[in-house]
Amino acid sequence: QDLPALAVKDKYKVGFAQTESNNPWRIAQTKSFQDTAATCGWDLVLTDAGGSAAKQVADVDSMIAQGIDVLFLPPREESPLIPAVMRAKAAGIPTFLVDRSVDPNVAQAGRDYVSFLGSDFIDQGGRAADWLIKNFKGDKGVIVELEGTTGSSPANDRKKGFDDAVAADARFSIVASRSGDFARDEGRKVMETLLQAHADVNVVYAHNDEMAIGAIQALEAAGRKPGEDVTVVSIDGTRDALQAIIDGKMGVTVESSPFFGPLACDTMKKYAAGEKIEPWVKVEDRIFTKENAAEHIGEAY
Amino acid sequence: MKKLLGDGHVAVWVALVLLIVFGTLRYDNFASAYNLSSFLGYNSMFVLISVGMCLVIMTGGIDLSVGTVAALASVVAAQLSPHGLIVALPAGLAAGLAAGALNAGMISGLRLPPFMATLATMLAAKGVALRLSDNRTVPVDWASDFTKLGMNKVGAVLPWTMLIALVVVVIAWVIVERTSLGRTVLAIGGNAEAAHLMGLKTRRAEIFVYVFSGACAGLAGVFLASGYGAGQPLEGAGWELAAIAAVVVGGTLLTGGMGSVPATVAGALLFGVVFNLLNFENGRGTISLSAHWQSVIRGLFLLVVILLQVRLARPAAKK
Amino acid sequence: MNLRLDRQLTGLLAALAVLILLNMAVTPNFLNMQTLAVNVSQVATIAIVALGMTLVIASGGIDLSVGSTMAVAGALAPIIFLSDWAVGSPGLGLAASILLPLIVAGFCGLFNGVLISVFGVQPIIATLILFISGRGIAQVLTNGNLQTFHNPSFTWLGTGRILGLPVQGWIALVLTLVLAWTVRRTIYGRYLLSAGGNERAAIMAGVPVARVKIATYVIAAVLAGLAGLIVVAINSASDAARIGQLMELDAIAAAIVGGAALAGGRAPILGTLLGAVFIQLMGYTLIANGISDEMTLIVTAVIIAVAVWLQRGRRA
Amino acid sequence: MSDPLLQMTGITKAFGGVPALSDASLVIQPGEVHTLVGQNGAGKSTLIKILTGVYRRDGGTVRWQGREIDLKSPREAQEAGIATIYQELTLVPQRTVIENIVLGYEPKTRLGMIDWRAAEARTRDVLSRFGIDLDPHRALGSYPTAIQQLVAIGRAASMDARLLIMDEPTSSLDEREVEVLFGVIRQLKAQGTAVIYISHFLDELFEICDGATILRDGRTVGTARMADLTKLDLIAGMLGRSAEDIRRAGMTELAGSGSAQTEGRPVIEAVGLSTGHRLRNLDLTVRAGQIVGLAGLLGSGRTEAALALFGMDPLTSGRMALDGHPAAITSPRGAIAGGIGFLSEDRKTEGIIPDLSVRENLTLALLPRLSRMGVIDEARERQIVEQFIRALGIKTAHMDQPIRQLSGGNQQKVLLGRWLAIEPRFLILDEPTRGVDVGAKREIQAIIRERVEQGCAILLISSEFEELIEGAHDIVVMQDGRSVARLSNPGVTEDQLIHAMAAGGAA
Ligand SMILES: Nc1ncnc2c1ncn2[C@@H]1O[C@H](COP(=O)(O)OP(=O)(O)OP(=O)(O)O)[C@@H](O)[C@H]1O
Ligand SMILES: Nc1ncnc2c1ncn2[C@@H]1O[C@H](COP(=O)(O)OP(=O)(O)OP(=O)(O)O)[C@@H](O)[C@H]1O
Ligand SMILES: [Mg+2]
Ligand SMILES: [Mg+2]
Repeated sequence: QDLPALAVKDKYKVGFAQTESNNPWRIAQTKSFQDTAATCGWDLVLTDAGGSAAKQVADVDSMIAQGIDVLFLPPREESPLIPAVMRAKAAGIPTFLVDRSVDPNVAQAGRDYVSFLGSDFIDQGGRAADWLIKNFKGDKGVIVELEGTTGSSPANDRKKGFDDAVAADARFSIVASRSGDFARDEGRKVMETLLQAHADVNVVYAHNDEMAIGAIQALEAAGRKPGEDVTVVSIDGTRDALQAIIDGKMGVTVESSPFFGPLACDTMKKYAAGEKIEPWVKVEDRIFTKENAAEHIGEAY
Repeated sequence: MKKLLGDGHVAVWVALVLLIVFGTLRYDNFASAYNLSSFLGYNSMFVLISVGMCLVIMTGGIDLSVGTVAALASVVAAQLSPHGLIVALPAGLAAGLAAGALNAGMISGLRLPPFMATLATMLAAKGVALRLSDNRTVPVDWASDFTKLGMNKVGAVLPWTMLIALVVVVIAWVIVERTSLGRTVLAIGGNAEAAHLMGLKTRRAEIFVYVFSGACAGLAGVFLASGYGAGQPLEGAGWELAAIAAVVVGGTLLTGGMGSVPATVAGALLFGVVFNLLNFENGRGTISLSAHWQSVIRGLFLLVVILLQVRLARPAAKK
Repeated sequence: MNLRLDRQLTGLLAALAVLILLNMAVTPNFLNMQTLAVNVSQVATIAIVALGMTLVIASGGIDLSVGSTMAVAGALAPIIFLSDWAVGSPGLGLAASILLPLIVAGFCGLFNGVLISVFGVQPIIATLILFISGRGIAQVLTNGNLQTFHNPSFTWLGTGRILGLPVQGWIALVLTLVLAWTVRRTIYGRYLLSAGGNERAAIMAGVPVARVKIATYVIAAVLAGLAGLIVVAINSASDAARIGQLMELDAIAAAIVGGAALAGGRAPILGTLLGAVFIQLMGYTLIANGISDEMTLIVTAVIIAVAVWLQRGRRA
Repeated sequence: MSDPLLQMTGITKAFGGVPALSDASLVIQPGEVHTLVGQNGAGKSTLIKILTGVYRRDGGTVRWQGREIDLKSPREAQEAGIATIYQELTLVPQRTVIENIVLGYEPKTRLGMIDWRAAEARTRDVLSRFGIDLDPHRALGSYPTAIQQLVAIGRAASMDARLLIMDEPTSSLDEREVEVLFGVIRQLKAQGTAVIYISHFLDELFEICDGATILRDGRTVGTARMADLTKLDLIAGMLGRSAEDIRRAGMTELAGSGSAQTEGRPVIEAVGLSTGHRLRNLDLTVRAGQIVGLAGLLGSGRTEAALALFGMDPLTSGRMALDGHPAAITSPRGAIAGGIGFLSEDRKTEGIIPDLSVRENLTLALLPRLSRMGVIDEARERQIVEQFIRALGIKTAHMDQPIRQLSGGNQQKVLLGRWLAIEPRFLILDEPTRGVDVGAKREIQAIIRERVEQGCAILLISSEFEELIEGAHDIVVMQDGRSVARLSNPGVTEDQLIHAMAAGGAA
């Protein structure tokens, strides 16, 4: 194994190259790393790529130049961050990918970087679909899908996971699939419009909770009853979504936790101690429904 | 020397040098070869689009499409990367040229306002990039020689991309300073109607600047694909503003008619240095700036540079 | 001038008519009240911001900071009405949560205006400063967090209806009429067009150009602030990172499609409203008819180019 | 006789349905200096622009050196051998003098690059022909209008054209430069270059031109040898009235504007005015009911003096009193509020708001008085504008026409209207009759006289000696930014004035 080793120290200079800070999920993730820095003995070097993969690589470069000990990297995209991973490796810096991975054909866990900590976006979409298939009562499901930012990997993966699973059930048809840019306002606008064109919609699948909430607002404004005549399923597990579930407006949200800090600290310590790290440290995403929403809302962001 | 720095555009050079000195003194490894070469590599793209933008702005126009055109070019280049640099580079460049020609056609042929014409191209280029790439980033072929362009360096420090960008800068500079075409570019910006009545080939110059800007964006896209291993349909957001800011900080008037190519390069590098400094500052751990504070600081920095420039440029302009 | 503008308006009206006819033919449920309400509610914010943008463009400037100003105002409102003081006295709290953000927005405009007319900074760069920083300030104010709330009286601004149509639609309409009148009939309007048409000549004719420009940026910023409040009200949530994102482009596009010229000197207010409606309706048509996102971009580009070409005045 | 060089026949052109030319023709022989005369708005500039491809004609034919041609752009016209100085200064103020002279025809090195050394040499050559001494590396815009005008002429004259067109080239030149220009024209003529020369200074026409074509309301109404014409014939042709009528009305309207007004109270008193802009030391008093002329060579600082009095340029020293009270005038707005008006010499950049209508341009300075609580009283506005359009004889389709569509002379009248409308106590007129036809010039002069008789104080800056000597009660002579002499009418002669301007302080 030619991965760089990590000495056991009290203090580490740790780089966290965030991709962007324009949504609550990312902000919660950053905060989680900042909080962990205090408890885990990190000097945290934090950068923000503002949504640009190229800038993220440049950010990683500047961290390498500053001589960090460890790199935590949520790669903005699968391919463009490979140079960053490779350069960190060349500089002898162990790298952990967080929440998204890189192209496995080029860079591999255990060889080029230590491990990928995260969940599986495709699986998240699939689980949302599974819940829907199991819990949908009617005999014809007319689905509107609100996609994330066009071209982004979570949007592509969450779409694939859901669409494939739903295709297996003849009751369902997706009548419209449209980007709401992961944002509440945009999700609402798109839903308002689609509702006019497809009055028979009775299922909404949103790639994140913000858009789901926007869709619920649109449904209510149009006089529909989300939760009763329209089933809303989504991904993330935000506080607002859990509240909507408690209020009976939303069916399910598949957790996609942003709280990576503790896991990161833990994994890094194990690695320093010489333990073998799995190439994919899976984050166990829970699923929030009416049954458990109330008990978890306190820990949601 | 005055010519080299760009007449009366001292402020931007002063600011650039001061920041570099500041960074070198304050941070370890700021002036290391590693940091320098990654800085130059990343900013080669911005130098390119800023120079393209500079010529456009000299005519009094604007090109909002540079960012998405670069993204489109990166997709095209990445898709053709298995055929090697020899195919992918010209292909990406051609994509940029095509977009530039489209802009030129709308602006010079149909007489659409540059703002709207290039806004349309901005949207269309993004749409085409997403379409071509099927909404995904397009991995390059790492086995081909395509990535050498973006990854390799001349000597230890100077990336090929920056070298090429500088060659383009020199070409642009010579065109502006020493050719009839370049002078016509400036004349259009000064007074388009007068330039036409003076019998200058205004249409040719107008077409030239948009095609040139498109070509610069296309080349930047090739650098993007080659240096970052992927065609990225979503990259390039906000590049047009970065380029405009670089041009203006370099002392070029948005109303056209005046401007300096070298000072524009300094302007582009200046913004790169600020990003780099902020990253290093965060690493010192004294204050950990959240991303939000960083944007506040960038704005303040821009304010300072602009006010400095206003102060320094005023007496010069009046004399 | 009236004749020329009227001809432009006619072109735009024709384009709108074509779009409406097309929709009647292909878009399901197009002719119903809810469709109208949806479009009105969605166009209102763009229209309100575009009105201010039209004035700024008429002065020969441009304002990139409108989106950030929306974010600042939008972030501030919930902070105010969620504060203990406002919870204690809801009436005053509500008033403050509307007025204070508008005042702060006005200060953003003042900042732009002073940079431009006192320091002589070029508008695109002067407003780029707040474009970059303003959103950062809004995020700092909220620590980047999404603020969600339940406040029916504030939310009315975004979800209420008057005569079956959304409140914000009426606001946009009233503002359009007021501004159209202002441009045509007041000294401010005349000064604005003079300052944008030929600044030096205006100064020499006694036009207080600096004051007029500052006022214009303040008006644009207050209108943007209002739009920010409306967005927050509709969503019952304020996300500083997203409020008003890319709004500057929409607003500029609406103004130019409506007949404004970036060189300044023209303020076709009614045209701007129609321009905003045109852009809104175009988006609606594409979404409602299931055009894919990437095709939407391409089609939008073509339509914008054609629309501008059809009613192109002189070059901007 | 051989083929004429140029033959334009039956040219028609309408702008948005309003005809500008209805049947214009023009014949130019090789090597002749030919003038095109007509009132403001007669269509002179339009005809030129059609010839040089700026506008497309609606009908008619153009033959050039015997062949029918259809030029589509100024570039094509230049390539065919037609060089033009348009009425609106068409140069690029931000660029250097060198560039403005060589642009489009730059000397090249073997590599195809501009040879700046040769360009500078050519520029100096051209400038020295006109006796101008300036820094050719400076932006053209930093020089006064007259210099810019000379540069434009120099550029056109250096193009080796077969036909050189000059649309009001002397409007901002003083007598000395006009002489230099004529020298150049004679030189060109000797080389076989034909010249079309448009000017509202009729004396110039008789001095330099061989033939004339008279245009009235877009129609060619006559063409003749200059030698066969009298001034009266020319005017009569332009105005479409009989020579008798004109003779009876007299030639200049400023003449004999009452006896010397030395007793009126001083409206404006300036002592030792200096600005950062080359105004060194100006003493000036203008009394109510008095016209004070300001004379001086090009660059003597007359315009700067006006700018200082009007609050455009901040004073570095000196003081001013208005109506006997010390006044600090720091902005045009303040000046206007104090009852001062200023008609600038540079109509295009300091006068018109091109997109606004005639009405809106005319009332711009008056607005504060036309509005209540910021709302304009449009009915009163229209009434006032109506009145001025009639009084000044402004030729416009309607008062809501954009001012940029008006001919130059008519734009000037609108601007004069702007200042008369505020009923100023003190009115500064910088070249007020520039580009105004003889008929209108008289009307304008009459209006000025009327205002003076009503007690208005006027500072008249003019490069026309006739206007100064006949019109002004007193003439202040400037040199290098200083007032060096004050001559009192009646009794000032042209020689005296020239002497004072050149020698300074002698009188
Ligand atoms: N671009 C235009 N649009 C509309 N009308 C125009 C335009 N250009 C000229 N005109 C009109 O055509 C007529 C002729 O104008 P032109 O400029 O040729 O007059 P001119 O004889 O040169 O007058 P002057 O002596 O005042 O320069 C005028 O009535 C003018 O208003
Ligand atoms: N022959 C010249 N060579 C160089 N500079 C000149 C020349 N003539 C004028 N200038 C410039 O113009 C300045 C003054 O111009 P100004 O406009 O005040 O003159 P003026 O007397 O008003 O003449 P006019 O009324 O013709 O414009 C001078 O200080 C100088 O910079
Ligand atoms: Mg004319
Ligand atoms: Mg003068």
